[in-house]
Amino acid sequence: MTQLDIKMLDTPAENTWCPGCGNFGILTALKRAIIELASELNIDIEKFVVVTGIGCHGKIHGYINVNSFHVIHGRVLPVATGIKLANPELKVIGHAGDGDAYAIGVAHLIHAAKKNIPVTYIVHNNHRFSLTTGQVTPTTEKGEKTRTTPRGNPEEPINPLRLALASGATFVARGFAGDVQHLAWLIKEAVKHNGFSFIDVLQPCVVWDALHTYKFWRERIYKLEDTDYDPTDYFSAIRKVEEMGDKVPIGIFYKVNKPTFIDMYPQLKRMVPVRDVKPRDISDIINKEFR
Amino acid sequence: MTQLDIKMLDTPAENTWCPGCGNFGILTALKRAIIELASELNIDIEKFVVVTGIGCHGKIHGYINVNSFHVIHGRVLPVATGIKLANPELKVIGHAGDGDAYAIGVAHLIHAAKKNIPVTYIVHNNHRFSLTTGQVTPTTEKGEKTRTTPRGNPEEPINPLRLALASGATFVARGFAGDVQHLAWLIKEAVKHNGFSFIDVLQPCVVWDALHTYKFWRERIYKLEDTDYDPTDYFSAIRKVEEMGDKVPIGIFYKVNKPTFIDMYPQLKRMVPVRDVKPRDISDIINKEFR
Amino acid sequence: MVRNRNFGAIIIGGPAGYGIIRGGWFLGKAFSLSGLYVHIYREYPSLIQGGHNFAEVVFSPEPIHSHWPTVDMVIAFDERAIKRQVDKIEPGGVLMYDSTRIKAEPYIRNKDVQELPIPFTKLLRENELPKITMNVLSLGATLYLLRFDIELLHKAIRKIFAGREKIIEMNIKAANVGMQYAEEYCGCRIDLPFKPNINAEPKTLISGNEAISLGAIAGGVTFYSAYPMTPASPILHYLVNKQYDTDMIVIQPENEIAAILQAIGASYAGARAMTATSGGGFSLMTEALGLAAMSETPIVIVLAQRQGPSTGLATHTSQGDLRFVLHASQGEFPRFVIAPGDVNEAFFYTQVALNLAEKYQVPVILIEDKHLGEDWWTTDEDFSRNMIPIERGKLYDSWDVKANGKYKRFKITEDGVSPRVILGTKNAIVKADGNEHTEEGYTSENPDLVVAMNDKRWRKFEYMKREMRKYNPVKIHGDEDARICAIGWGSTKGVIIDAMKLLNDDGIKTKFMQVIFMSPFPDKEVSDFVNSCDQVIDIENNKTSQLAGLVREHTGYYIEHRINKYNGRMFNQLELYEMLKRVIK
Amino acid sequence: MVRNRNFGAIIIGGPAGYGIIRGGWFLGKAFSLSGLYVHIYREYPSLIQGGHNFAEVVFSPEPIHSHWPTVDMVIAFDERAIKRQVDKIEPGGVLMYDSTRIKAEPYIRNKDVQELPIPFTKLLRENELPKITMNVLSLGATLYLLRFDIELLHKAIRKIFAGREKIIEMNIKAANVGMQYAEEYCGCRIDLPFKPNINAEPKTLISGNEAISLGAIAGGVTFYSAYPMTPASPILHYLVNKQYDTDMIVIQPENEIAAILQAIGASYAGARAMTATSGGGFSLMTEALGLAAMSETPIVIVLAQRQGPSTGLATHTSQGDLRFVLHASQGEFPRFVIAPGDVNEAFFYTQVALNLAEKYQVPVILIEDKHLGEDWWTTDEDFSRNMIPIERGKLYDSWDVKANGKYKRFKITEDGVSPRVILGTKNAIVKADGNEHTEEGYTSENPDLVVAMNDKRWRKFEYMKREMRKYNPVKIHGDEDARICAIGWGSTKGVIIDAMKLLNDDGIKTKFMQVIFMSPFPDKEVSDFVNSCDQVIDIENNKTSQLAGLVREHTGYYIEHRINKYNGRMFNQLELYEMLKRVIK
Ligand SMILES: Cc1ncc(C[n+]2csc(CCOP(=O)(O)OP(=O)(O)O)c2C)c(N)n1
Ligand SMILES: Cc1ncc(C[n+]2csc(CCOP(=O)(O)OP(=O)(O)O)c2C)c(N)n1
Ligand code: SF4
Ligand code: SF4
Ligand SMILES: [Mg+2]
Ligand SMILES: [Mg+2]
Repeated sequence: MTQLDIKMLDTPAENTWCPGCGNFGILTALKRAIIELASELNIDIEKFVVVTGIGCHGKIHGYINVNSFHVIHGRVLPVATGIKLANPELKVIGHAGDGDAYAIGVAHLIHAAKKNIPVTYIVHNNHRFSLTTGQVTPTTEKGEKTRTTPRGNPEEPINPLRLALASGATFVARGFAGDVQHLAWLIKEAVKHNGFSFIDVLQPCVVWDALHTYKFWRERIYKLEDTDYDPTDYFSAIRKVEEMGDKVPIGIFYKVNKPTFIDMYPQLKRMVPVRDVKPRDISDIINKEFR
Repeated sequence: MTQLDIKMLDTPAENTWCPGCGNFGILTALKRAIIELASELNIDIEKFVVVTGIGCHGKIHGYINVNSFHVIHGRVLPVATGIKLANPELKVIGHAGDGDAYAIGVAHLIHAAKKNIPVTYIVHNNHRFSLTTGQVTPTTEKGEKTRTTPRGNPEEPINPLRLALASGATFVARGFAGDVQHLAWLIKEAVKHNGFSFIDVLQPCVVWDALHTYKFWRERIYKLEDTDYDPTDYFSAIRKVEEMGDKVPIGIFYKVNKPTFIDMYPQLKRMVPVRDVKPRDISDIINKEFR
Repeated sequence: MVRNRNFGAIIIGGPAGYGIIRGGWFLGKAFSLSGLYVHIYREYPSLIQGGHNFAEVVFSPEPIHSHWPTVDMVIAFDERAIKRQVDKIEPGGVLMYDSTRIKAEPYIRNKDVQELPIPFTKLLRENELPKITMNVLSLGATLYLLRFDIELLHKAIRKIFAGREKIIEMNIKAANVGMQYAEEYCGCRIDLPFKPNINAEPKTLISGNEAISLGAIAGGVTFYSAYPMTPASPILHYLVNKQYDTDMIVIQPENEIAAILQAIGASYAGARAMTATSGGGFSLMTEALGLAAMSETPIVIVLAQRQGPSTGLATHTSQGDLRFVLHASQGEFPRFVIAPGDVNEAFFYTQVALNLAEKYQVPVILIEDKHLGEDWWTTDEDFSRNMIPIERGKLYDSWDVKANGKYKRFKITEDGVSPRVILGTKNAIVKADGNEHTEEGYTSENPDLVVAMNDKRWRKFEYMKREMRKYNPVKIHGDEDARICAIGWGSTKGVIIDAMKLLNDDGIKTKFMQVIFMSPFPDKEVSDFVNSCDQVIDIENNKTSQLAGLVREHTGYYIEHRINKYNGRMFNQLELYEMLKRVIK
Repeated sequence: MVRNRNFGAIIIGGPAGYGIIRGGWFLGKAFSLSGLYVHIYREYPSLIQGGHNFAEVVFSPEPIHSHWPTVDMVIAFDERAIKRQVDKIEPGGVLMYDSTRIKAEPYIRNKDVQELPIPFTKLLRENELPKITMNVLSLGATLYLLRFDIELLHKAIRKIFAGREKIIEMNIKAANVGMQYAEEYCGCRIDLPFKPNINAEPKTLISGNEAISLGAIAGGVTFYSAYPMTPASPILHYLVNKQYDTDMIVIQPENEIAAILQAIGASYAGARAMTATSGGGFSLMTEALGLAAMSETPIVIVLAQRQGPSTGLATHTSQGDLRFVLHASQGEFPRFVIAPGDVNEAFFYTQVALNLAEKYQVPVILIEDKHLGEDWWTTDEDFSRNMIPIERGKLYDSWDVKANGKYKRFKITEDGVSPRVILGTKNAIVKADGNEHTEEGYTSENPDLVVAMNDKRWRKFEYMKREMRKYNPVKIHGDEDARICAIGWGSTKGVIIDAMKLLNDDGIKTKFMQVIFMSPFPDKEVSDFVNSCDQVIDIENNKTSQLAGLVREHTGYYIEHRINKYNGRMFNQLELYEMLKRVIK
C-alpha cells in the first residue's frame, strides 16, 4: 500500500465556507480519520465513500478526495444504505446538516437506526439552515432569532441524541467541530463500529448563529471519556443525553453490539459482489411456476 | 343543544372491515368519546374533525358521521395541523395505521410532538400493512412471517411510545382495541389534553397477524391506572415504555402541560376566524417599503 | 354482431377471502396446461374480506387477449356475486351458486339461465374438506358442465401443489366431489365448439408483474428496493421470495423516497438496481428521479398505473399517468419511457430497460398498469429463450490511470456517456453530484460549464433515439393496407387486437399502431403511420387521450377520433368493437 | 449596433458578505425615488461569504426591463470582481475599486478605462464608519461620477432607514465621504444624456417575490406554510415578518410535504392557503397536489424555478419546469398554471390565483423563476389601486338543511363546482376524500360514479377556460401589424420587449406574444397569433423549448425558430437582440 498522507485527500475545488466556519474542523477531522483508518485497517482509500446532503455541510463533497455523492436535501441515509448494502466492503460515511438530518430527512435517521445499517452518520449541527441564509431548524434553541423566527424561536428544540437512542441506534455520540482531535477519534470509532453509528457534531456557524460560538461550547464542554460514564447502558444514556446546559458532554453516549442489517440477510452476509451482474437461467422457474 | 345519541354518528357507507377486526372496537370507542365529549364540553358535533390515512384504519372516515378528511398515506398529521391552526376551536383527531404513522409518515409524528400541536393522534397498530395484504411494518415483531418477510422479520421493531416521548410528546398513551370502554376514556383524555396527544392502539388484525390476537393481548395487558404509576415523570415513562413482554401496560404513560404551538403564536392565540378572509390595505406597505 | 363462439368465458365471483381470484387462476391454469389460450381478467375492491371479487376466465383454441361482456357461466359464492354477475350470463348459460347460503330464484326468474345450486358448505363438511377447497370443488363441477376431462384439473392441481402430496390429494378430492355432484344433480351443460387436449403442449400462464419480475431476474437485477403499493406490490412479493436463490438484495424500506434513493445508492456503487411503485409512490420519487438524471446514475423504475387522481381507486386500472412520468422532476433531462403491451413485452422490455439504463446512464421508466400487471395471459413464447445479453455499457472494474488519465465521473464525451467504474475500484475516485458539476464531479456554477454539461447529457438523447429503433418502438398490428387505423399504447394492446378481429369478421379492415417507446418518441414512425390512414382513432384507458396529445406534439397530427374509458375498468372486446363501429366512418 | 445611450448601467461586485446586492439595491432605490426607471439584475453563487456576487443596475428616464452586457462603471470590492467584470466596462468607462486591498493595474493595462481607486478600508477607519457602510460610501462616489445630486442618495438613505436616526446619519456620512473622495482624487466622470429629478414622483421598486408577497397580503391569504428553498424563500421571509400585523399564520414546517399538506388542511378548514417552493420542493409536493385536486381543496402553489435538474444551480434562473408543473401528480385533473411576466403581473396574478383556486376548487400553480422573483424593477403601477375583489366562490358559513338539503361536499353540479362550507358550520358535516368518492364524500369504487365524478371535475375545465379569458391569458406586445413574431412566457417578457425596441431602432418591426395562462392553454389566441406571422421565434430560458412543445400540442403549429439560453443566466438585451437578428429572415 502506498504511504498515506493527508494531503492526498486535498482537492482542486475552491473552498467556499466562511472563514472560521466549524465545517473546517469537521473536514480536517474526517480527513485524519480516513487516513488513519485506511492504514489501521489496511484498506484502500478507494473503499471509503462519503455521502452528503444539501447545505453548507454538503460542500464537504468537494473538499475531500474520496469517493463521494452529493445527493439531495435530507437523503443522505437512504443513499448511504444503498451503497453499503450493494457492497458491504465499502466504508460509508454520511454527512448531513441539522436541517437535512432532523427536518426534511428525519424519517431516515429513525429507520437507519432501527435497521442498524452499518454506516456512519455525521450531522453538522449548526442550529440553522445556513446555506439558505439562516432559517430556524429543529435544533435551534428556544428564543433564538433567526430569519424565520424574527421574534425568537417559540419552539423547544429536539434532542438528536435522544431521538437516535430512542430509534435503536447502537452507537450514539456527540462531537465538537472545535476539537478536531477528539472528533477524528470519534469518527474512527464510529466507522469501526459494526452497526449504525451516529455523531451529532456541534458546529459553530459564524454567520447565522451568534449564540453557539466556539467560546460558548468551549466553556461548557467536557468529555465523557474523562469520566467514569458507562456507555453500554441504555438507561444511563437516555439520562445523559438530557445534560445540555452549563455542562455539555461530548464523546460516546452509547455503544452496543447488535446484529446489523447485513447480518440479517443471508445474501448480504455472503457479500455478493455488486459487479456480479449476470443473466440468470429462468427456465426452471418458468417450468415449475408458469407452465 | 340537541340530545346526542351515538346513532347520530352512523353513516350509510358499507363497512368493509373483516369480521372480528380490531378496527370495530376503535370505531366504537371513537364514537362514544365524541358523543360524550360533545356533551361534556358542550360543543357541537360539527366542531369535531377526523383525519385518516390510507389503510384499513383509514376507512374509519366512512363509518363516522363527523367532519373527516381521508387523506394520503402517512400524511394525517400535517393535514390535522393545518386544520387546527386554521381554526383552533375545532377538535382534531387523527387516525393512522402503523405503516402510515411509523413508516412513511414518521417524520410528522416527531415534529407534531416537538411543536406540541394540540391534536390527537390515534394509531391503529396492527403490526402490518393490512390493506395492502400484510407486509411487514416498523412494529412487526422480530421473527414474524409476513408477506415481505417470508423467512421471518429479521429486524427489531420500533417502540412507538418511546419515539413519541423522545420527540417531546406531552401526552403518550397506549390503548387496546379490545377494551372499548378504556379506549373511549383514553380518547377523551387525549382530546381534552391541551397539547399533542398520542395513543398507540393495539389492534388485532385477524387476517394477517396470527400472533397478536385478542387473546394474546388480554393475557398480558394491565392498566396503568390500576397501579400507582405516576405519568408526570419523563424518566419513569421512558422506563415504563420498555415494558413489553409478559406484561403489557395500557393507559397514560406520560402527561404534562407545556405551551402548545397555538400558545406560541400571538395571531393564533387571538383565534382569528379562518373565514375572515378579506383584502388588506397595502398602500402603507407600498409607501414605506417600496417607494 | 353475433358472438363468435370459439371461446368459452366463465366468471367466478364472491367475497374477498374466499379464494375467488385463486379459483379463476386454477381454472385458467387447467386450461393453459392443456394447450388452450387463456386470459384471466379480474376486478377486486380495496378490502381484505367481503365485498365482491371476480375473475373472468376466457379460453379458446385460438389466441385471445381480452374478456367478453357476457359469459357461459357464473360461479357465485354469495348473493352479491349473483346480483352483480347474473346479467352477464348468456341465454342458456349456467349459474352455479352456493345453495347452502343463497337463494338464486329472485335473480333468475324469467331468465333463460340453467341453474346449478350446489350446497358447497354441506359438501365440504360431508367430505371433510376445508373451506379453502371450495373454489376447486366448484371447478370440478365446472369441468363436468363443459364436459371437459376432469383430468385437466387434476393435472393442474398436481402441478400447482407439486411436492405437497396431502394438499394435492385434498384438492383432487374436492374437484371430484364437485364433478360428481354436478353429474348427479344437473342435466345442464355448456356447449363449446372445442375441447382441450390434455396432451397438448402446456402454455405459459403469466401476469405482467410476474413477467417483469422474471425480466428482473433474467436481466441480472442485484438490488431491488420497493415500498408496497397496489398494483406494483406483486413484483416485490415475488422477488422477496426469490432473493435467496438469486442473491438479489430485496428491501422494503420506510417509504418510496428511501426506496428509490437506496436503489440509486446501490447503482452508484455498481449494482443493477430497480424499484417499482404506483402513482402516489412515483410522486414521492419525483425528486430522486432528477438526482439519478443529474448524477447520471442508472435506474429502472416500474410504474404500475391505477386510477387516480390521488389515492383514487387503489385496485383499478388506468392509463392516466403517461404525461406525468414523461415530465416528472424539475429541470430538463433525457429519459426512456417504455410501455409494454403484453406479458411477452413486459418480460422483454424489462431486460431492455435494464440495459438502456446502464448504457445511457439515464433513468428508465417502464410504465404498465393494473390490468397488465395483475391479470394473466397465456403466451406461446418461451421466456427462457427470449433473454437478451446483459449490456452494462461503459462500466469498468479497473482503471488504468496511465492509459486513461485521471478518472473523471462526468468526462465529456462525444456520445455524452462517461465511463463508470464499480465503486471501490483502485485508482478511481468517483465523485457524483446532484448539483451541476465539472467533469470531475465537483460542484460548479460556471455558465459555460452548465451549457457543456447540459449538452453532454442531451447529446445522449440522439443516441437514445437510434437505440430505441432497435427495439420496435412501435408495432403495427392488423392489415398493413388498411386505411382505418387505431393507435394506442400499453395494456389496451390485447383488447384492441381482439376488437379488430371482430371488425374483420364484419369485413372492416383495420390496422393498429401500438406505441411502445414514449420517450424518445418515435415521431417518424408515428407520423408515417397516421399519414397512411384515412381515419385514425386514438384508444386509451384514460380521459384526456394523453397519447393523442403526444402525437400532436411530436408530429403535428391531430387525432380527432378518440375512444376513452376511465371508470377504472379495462375495455372488453365487444364494447371496444362497438365503440369503434360507432366511430368508424 | 450602436448602443442606445439613454440609460446608464453600473455593476457593483464583490464577495458575498460585503453587502454587494444591498449596494445595488440602494443605488436602484436612489434612482427610482427620483423618478428613473430601474432594473437591478443580480447573480450570486450558492454560498454565504466570499465567492462573487454582482448586481447590475440599469436606469433610464424611459422604461427599461433588462440588463446590458456592458456598463458605464464597475465597482469592485475585491480582485475577483475586477477579473470577472472589468471586460464589461465600456470604452471610457470607470473602474472603481478598493485600493486598500487590490491592484487593478494588471487588469486594465492597455484598456480605455478610467480608474478610480478608493482606499475604502482606510476611509472607513479614518471616519469611524463600520464595514457595512462601505457599499454606501462607494455609491456616494458613484453619484459624483455621474454628476448626480448626492441628495438622491441621502433621500434614499432617509427613506430606507426611516426612524433609525443613528443609522441614517452614519450612512449619509459614508455617502458624503465617498463623494468627497471622488471629487478630490478623480477627474473622471460618466456622461449620461439625462439627469434624475429629485422632485420627481418616486417609482415603486420591487422584486417579483415581493410583489407576490403583497399579492398574498392583498389577496387575503390567512395561512402560509413553506419550507425554505431558493429562490422561493424570500416570500417566506417577507411574510414571516408581516404575519403579526396581518393576522396571517406563517409556518415553516419539517419539509415540503408537510408544508403543502398543512396548507391543504387549513384550506379544508376554510382558510385561504398558499405555499411556495422551488423544483425540488415541488417534487415533494407532487403527491399532495393530487390530493388537493381529488378532494377539490383550493390551494395556490408558487413555483419559483431555478436551473435543474435536481439541485442543479441553486441560485440561478431557468424556465425548465413548465412541463413538470403542467403534468405533476398521477391521474388526470384540471389545474390552473399561470406565469406572470413582470412584477405588476406577479402582484396581479397572485390575487387572481387565490380567487381562481377557491372559485374552481382546484390547485393553482403560479410559476415564476429566480430572475423575476429575486431581481428588482420599477413600476409605474400603484399596487394598492390594483387590488381585485376577493372571490371565494361557493363558500358558505351557514347551511340551511331545509332549503338546501343535506350537505354534500361533492354534490354533482352543472358547472362541476360543489358548495363548500367553513369547517365547523352547524348542520354541515364535511367529508373530504382523496379516494374516489360519492357526492357525500364516502369512498366508492362504483364504475359509473367514477365516470360521473371525473366528468364533474373536468366539467370545471370548460368554465376555467372561459374564466381564464377574463384575465389576459396572452398579451401581445410590439407592433400589431408586424409579421415577424416572438413568443415566450414568464420572466423573459422584459428582455424580449427591450430587444424588440432595439430591432425597431433598426427598422425591424416585430410583435411578441406573451403567454400567461399555461393551463388552460389559450389555444385559440395562440393559434390566431402564430397564423398571423411570417416567422415565429420561440424564446425561452431553457433547453427544450417547452412552450414551443405546448404550442404544437395545442395548435399543431410547429415553431421552427427557437432561441434558448440555459446556463442559469437571463438573456441581456443586446444578446437577445443579436440572437434575434441571426434568426430573423
Ligand atoms: C427539497 C429541498 N428543499 C429545500 C431545499 C433548500 N435547502 C438547501 S440547503 C437547505 C438547508 C440546509 O440546512 P442544513 O441541512 O442544516 O445545512 P447547513 O447549510 O446548515 O450546513 C435547504 C432548506 C432543497 N435543496 N431541497
Ligand atoms: C405513497 C403511497 N405509498 C403506498 C401506498 C399503498 N398503501 C396503501 S395502505 C398502505 C399500508 C397500510 O398500512 P397501515 O398504515 O398500517 O394501515 P392498515 O391497513 O394496517 O390499517 C400502503 C403501503 C399508498 N397508498 N401511498
Ligand atoms: S454560513 Fe455558517 S455554516 Fe455556512 S459556511 Fe458560513 S459559517 Fe459555515
Ligand atoms: S385486514 Fe386486518 S386490519 Fe384490515 S380489516 Fe381485516 S382484520 Fe382489520
Ligand atoms: Mg445546519
Ligand atoms: Mg397497519
